[in-house]
Amino acid sequence: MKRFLLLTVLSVFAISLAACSKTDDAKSIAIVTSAAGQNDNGYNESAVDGAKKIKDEFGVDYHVVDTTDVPGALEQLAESGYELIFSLEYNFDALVNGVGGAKSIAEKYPDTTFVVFNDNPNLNEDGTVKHENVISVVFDVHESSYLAGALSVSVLENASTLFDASTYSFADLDVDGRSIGFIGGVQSNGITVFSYGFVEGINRAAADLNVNYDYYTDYSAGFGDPVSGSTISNTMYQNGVNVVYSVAGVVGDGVASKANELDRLAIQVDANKDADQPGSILTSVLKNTEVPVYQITKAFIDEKIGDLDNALSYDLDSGATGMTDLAEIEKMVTASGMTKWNEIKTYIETLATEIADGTVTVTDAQSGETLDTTTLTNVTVK
Amino acid sequence: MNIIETKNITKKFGIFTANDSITLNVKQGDILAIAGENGAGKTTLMNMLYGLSKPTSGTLHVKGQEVSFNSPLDAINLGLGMVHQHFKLVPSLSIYENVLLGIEIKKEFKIKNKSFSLPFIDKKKEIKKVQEVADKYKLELDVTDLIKDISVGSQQRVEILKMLYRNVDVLILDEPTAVLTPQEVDDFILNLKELKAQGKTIIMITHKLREVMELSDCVAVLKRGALVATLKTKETSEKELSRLMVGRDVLLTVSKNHKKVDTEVVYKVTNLETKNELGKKVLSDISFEIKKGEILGVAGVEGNGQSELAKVLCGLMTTSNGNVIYKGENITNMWPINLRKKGISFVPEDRYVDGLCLDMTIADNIIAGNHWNETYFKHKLYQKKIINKERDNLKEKYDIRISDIDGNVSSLSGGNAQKIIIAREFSRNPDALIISQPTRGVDVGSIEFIHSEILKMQEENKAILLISSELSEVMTLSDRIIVMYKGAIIGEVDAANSTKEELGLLMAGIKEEA
Amino acid sequence: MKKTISNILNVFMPILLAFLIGAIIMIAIGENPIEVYGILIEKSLLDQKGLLKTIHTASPLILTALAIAISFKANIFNMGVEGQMLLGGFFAGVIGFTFEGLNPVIHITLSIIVGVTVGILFALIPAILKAKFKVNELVVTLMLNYAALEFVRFLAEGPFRDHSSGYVSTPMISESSMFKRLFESEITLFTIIVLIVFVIMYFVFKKTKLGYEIEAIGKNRDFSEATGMNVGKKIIIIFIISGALSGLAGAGHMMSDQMRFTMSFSGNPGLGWDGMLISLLGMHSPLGIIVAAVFYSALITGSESIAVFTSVPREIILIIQSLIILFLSIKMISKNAKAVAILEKITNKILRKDNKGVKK
Amino acid sequence: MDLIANILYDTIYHSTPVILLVIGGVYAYKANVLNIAMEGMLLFGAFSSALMILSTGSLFYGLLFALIVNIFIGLIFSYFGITRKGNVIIVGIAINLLTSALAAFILKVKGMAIINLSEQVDIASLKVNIPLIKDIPFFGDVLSGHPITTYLTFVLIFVLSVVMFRTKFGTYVRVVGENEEAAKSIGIKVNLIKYSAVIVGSLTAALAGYNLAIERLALYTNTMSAGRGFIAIAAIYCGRGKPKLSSIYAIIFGLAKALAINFKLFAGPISGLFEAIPYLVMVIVLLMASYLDNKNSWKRGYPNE
Repeated sequence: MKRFLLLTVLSVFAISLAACSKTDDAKSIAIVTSAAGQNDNGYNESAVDGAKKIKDEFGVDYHVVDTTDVPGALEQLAESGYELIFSLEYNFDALVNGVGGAKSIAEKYPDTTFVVFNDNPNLNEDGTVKHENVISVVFDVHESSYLAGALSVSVLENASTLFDASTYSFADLDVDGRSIGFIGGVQSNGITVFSYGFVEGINRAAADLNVNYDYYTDYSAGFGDPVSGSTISNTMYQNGVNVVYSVAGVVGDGVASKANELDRLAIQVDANKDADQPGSILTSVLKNTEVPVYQITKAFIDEKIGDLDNALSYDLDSGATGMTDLAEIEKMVTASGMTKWNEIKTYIETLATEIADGTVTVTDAQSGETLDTTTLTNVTVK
Repeated sequence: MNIIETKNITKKFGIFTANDSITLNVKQGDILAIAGENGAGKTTLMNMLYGLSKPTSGTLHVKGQEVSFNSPLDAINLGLGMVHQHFKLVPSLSIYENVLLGIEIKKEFKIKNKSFSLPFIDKKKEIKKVQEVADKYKLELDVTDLIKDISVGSQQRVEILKMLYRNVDVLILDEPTAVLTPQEVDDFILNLKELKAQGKTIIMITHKLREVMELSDCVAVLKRGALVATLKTKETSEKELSRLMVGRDVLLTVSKNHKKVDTEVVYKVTNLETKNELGKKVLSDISFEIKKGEILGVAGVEGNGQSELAKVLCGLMTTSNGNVIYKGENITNMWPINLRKKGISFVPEDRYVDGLCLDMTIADNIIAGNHWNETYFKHKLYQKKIINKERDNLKEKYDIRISDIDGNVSSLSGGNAQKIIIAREFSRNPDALIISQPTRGVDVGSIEFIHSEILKMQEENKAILLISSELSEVMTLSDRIIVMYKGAIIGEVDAANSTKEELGLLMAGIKEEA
Repeated sequence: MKKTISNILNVFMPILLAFLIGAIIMIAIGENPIEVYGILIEKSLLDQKGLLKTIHTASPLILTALAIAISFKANIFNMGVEGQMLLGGFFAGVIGFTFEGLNPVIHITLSIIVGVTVGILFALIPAILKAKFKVNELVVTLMLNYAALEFVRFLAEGPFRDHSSGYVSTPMISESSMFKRLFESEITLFTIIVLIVFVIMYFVFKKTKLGYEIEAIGKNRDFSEATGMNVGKKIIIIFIISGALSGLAGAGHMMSDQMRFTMSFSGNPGLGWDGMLISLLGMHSPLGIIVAAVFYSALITGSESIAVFTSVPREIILIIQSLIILFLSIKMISKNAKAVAILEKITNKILRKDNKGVKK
Repeated sequence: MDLIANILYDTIYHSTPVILLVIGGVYAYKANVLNIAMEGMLLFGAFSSALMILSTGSLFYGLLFALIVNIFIGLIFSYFGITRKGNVIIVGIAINLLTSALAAFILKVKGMAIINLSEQVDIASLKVNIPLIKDIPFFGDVLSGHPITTYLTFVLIFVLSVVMFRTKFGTYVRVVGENEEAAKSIGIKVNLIKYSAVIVGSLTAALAGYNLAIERLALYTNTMSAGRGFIAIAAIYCGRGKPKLSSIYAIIFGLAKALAINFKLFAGPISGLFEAIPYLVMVIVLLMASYLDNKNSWKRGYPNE
């Protein structure tokens, strides 16, 4: 018993000594991850990959924080001297506006640059920038989703040419197989932006091929439970859906495993997960946080961070968003189907060019646009 | 030959010495009675003999060998069996399953003369074997009956059967007659004499001196953990034994003057009926009235509806039919709080369940049931000073012996705990009292006190319902007695002019033809 | 004396042992526990800002702990504090963002009333099921927690969604319904409200008829019924108070800390569950609860600092917390243990010295 | 596959882990030990089997490891709840928190957010297509194509029911729960029986975890138990600890879940509310069971449960 007490007293002393002697690191960056955590095999992990790359190249240290108290962590990090902090969680109130009459964190720590993702909360009503030390990053995922939608239709319509008959067991296209599904974690602009682009892409390809598609959606899968992904996608697949696109974190892993089980197709999101279930994942729509983390940190090292725009938008060309190189699905294509496959790839590239030059505009829910369903001539939204 | 010897056996619980250096010899084929007040250490001693606890010091010898029991199983294997005061039976199982608990017979199958046992229980074989033993000792049991369906007397025979089946030579019986009717007690005594004749040794713990005198060969008296005397039964008397147990002369019965009671009916019950969970009537057509200054006794073998009657009258159970009228007002199915507000007091049968809260202080127990009273909770706030004063008053008045006045009720002995209930309920100046088993498990001295308090309430013209399975208690205190049998009133007698035998027949359900 | 010493030991031993195991785990993964615990203590208790944050974090926890305590004390298992808190917080938030430009006093009062009312209403479901139909409240409240979570998720995703937000979230509450920060720290008026509620509850527990009846019901339900304490009615009252405290906790957490409803509103394992641990630590007594709440929220704020300043997963604190509960469930030290006797001697010596000092 | 067949298939699918928890959990219930640690045992069963399969690639080792680890958890629960007589509800909550914290901690230390076993486990190949039955229209769709544990589960309902009512062990469990003193007086080792009863539950919980994480999804996540342990407790309560009856309540939950999921697709905006239905169904079932139990009771007051 006495030993216990002694131990406590001693440790308290030792602790106080140890804690007081923390030194400030020169130039080091911090990444505050979203709830999914730094090992999410996607969104957060690629941001960390960006930081790793920086470290390898320039020796700048990085620190990753998994927290439930994002404002608290931002404040503590800024307080202890970090000058560049990436905040991947969707939580801006305290940073940009301040709550409960308190000063905003951005205002309190003007020497620190904060980078936020997926939205631009840093604007006043009149469109001017609130804080010069806040940079917002958005990805044009609606554009990449558009390509994924078009790819899905093209592959389904040509499945018999592309693949060996035994590889997949698609629902008969002429019965109810012209169906594609979308599973979202929640009903929010951050999610519908994927769905709208996707369905527009489906519509485009369906119109080009003169067929009609059904579109199933579910926006309540959450982000944490692959089981729900598995069950929801199961109902979809059982109802004739041949491709399911899921934008719901690890829920997508459940969808992909269901696709593998039933020999259908799934589309993943965020990072390149094509190899997770080889052959069952048609493609992954990338939201590659590695690119902005790398670029912004580089600017920071070069002391050019002030030159950066306060709102950065990453489009298809930037490499921060887009589809994967389709290498995994290509392995499934038979030799006789290669011609058709290359045709499809070219078609997708054409679409990408059309988006780039403005011939095609895709609805961007991220910036508040809503989908006009009357434009969906060849898709029935279920 | 001594079949059991204890040598300086001592058992301590912390600083409390429950058994102090007890040396006792039991001769084979004898019936030994161990007498003593509650808390004298009888049960502690028996528990050590039966392997339920281990002595702190001293040794135990069975058939000349020094032994040390780790569990009851060891005791049973050496031929010692015990029947506890509270039966250790599983109600939802049948008699034979209870008897064979722990020594089940498994199914076997044979291949070429070799037998293998299966994990399943062989019910047929079990029934046959247990029935054989029951019949051999003439215990009159159908071993396939469920325990919950048979009478208390039969349950006791099951407990005995359990031990006989295990071939024990020594039977230890803890307060065996507490739950039996006078007739059942007579049968029971015959049963024991039969067992003795077959060579079994019997040790019986009891505080009923009549049975000690009637049954035993010798008697050991315990007091406060120590053995104060070992006597040959033939050479002693009830009076001497009671003096040894209590340490002073005790009035074994209080005297009651059967005065003429008032004619004003205070409490009246008509056609009362209630059912158990299975929809079976446990009370049927109960009607009686109690006049001012009258004690109405309710006798009967336990389990014949007395508990349910008390529960219904206390508001803890509802009726399916019938009415309760108190001072002309219908109070049927009122909640306990309202009954109390009307001036009815209750002494429940199980004092540690319904009567007291062991983990609360004495003061808090004293105000329970009166807590609606503004005096104790002025503006709903706890009036500590007033409450403590009340406690001190009652402690004085009811001679409650308390070592730690601010301690919990759990620190009190059975008698003093019961006195707290008596003090609480009697001091409220009620007009009617429903009293159940007021002296169960209470030491002789306290019984005397409680009885005189009840009679005092009568003097003060209260209407009293006294439910007790202690026949002598009902007979000495009541003016009239109703006897309950299978949930109904089987008969009513005048207390002054009835005999134990007459009541005993009624309790057994035998109604004399007029 | 012995009892007091063993009681104190029985609270501290589990904590020490849990931290010891936590240290062993950290050493096993190659981290320095002294550094980690150092940050934990320094950032949550020794640093002024951290201490105020700890107190701020403790505020709703004191309420949920009291909500648990009042029900556990009566031997009623209201495990639904979490759900009641969620709903209370959610609807306080709805009032918060629906109105704009109200007088802050009116707005805050209105939000609190709604939060408390919703908490009460939701607590009434298990209360009535228990009181009228004797349905086991433990299982019902566990089920209802999940139902409540799904319900607020639905509301946050559907009818009350913040359309500009990228994740499940309701709009931010208006400025007029926020508790203002005090002393340039995270402390708000809510903490003061909590302290007032705490004093009231202390009074209820220790000095009132209700407190007396709750104690009796908890210790012997049959006795309470027999002596006329109408247990059914009391169960409903206990649930109402429990629900009101939970609702207030949720409303306060919304208006002083979160400002909008997200799916991580309650944290992990959740304010209701945290409250249970605190109540256990404090042995269901009001004073114990307040000490335990500060200790516990120091763990929470400290664990965030661990996440920020070290590479040890924050989950280490969750492990330590659950170990504390596990060890608290039993009496580690009996009244008659040797250690108790030794400590008693020591304390007696100290006390005697003091007494002498006073006499002189 | 048409909708009804789909719903029935899903009912079996969702019932299986809950039934497993129920038929093991009834033993502790009957022995008078309320084991709300089932939730944590389920989660840790899933976690430990997934972890083992990840490193060895062997399903058998995974299951074996889960069983061993869960015995260990059962022992911890029993030690605190039975030997040391801690409040079992508190011990249960502690175990639930501890298991989820440990799993999350270990995953983080290993640098993973979930355990993905798609390389080690091929779900499709784990499904058993029963010859003959699979060709019967409708019934084939419903009854065939489940993993082996599912079939085992339905067999176990009857096996564990027989064990409960026909064997020495089952009898002892019931005796201990009904009258501990009686058990002690004839030398039954009460604590041993209670320990065993708890461990039966932790073993079936390991199986349930294996079914949930490995056979169904080839995945482990920290939230995957999703209250199924508590659902099982509710089912046990409703069925008063009778294995078969309690299993029926577990199936009712499975049906509610299957209905909710299958109709969600067509429900439009209110589909989110469907997630709450299975839990509310259990509350209603509890209410009905309790009503039936107390319908004939003339007693006032509330038993301490």
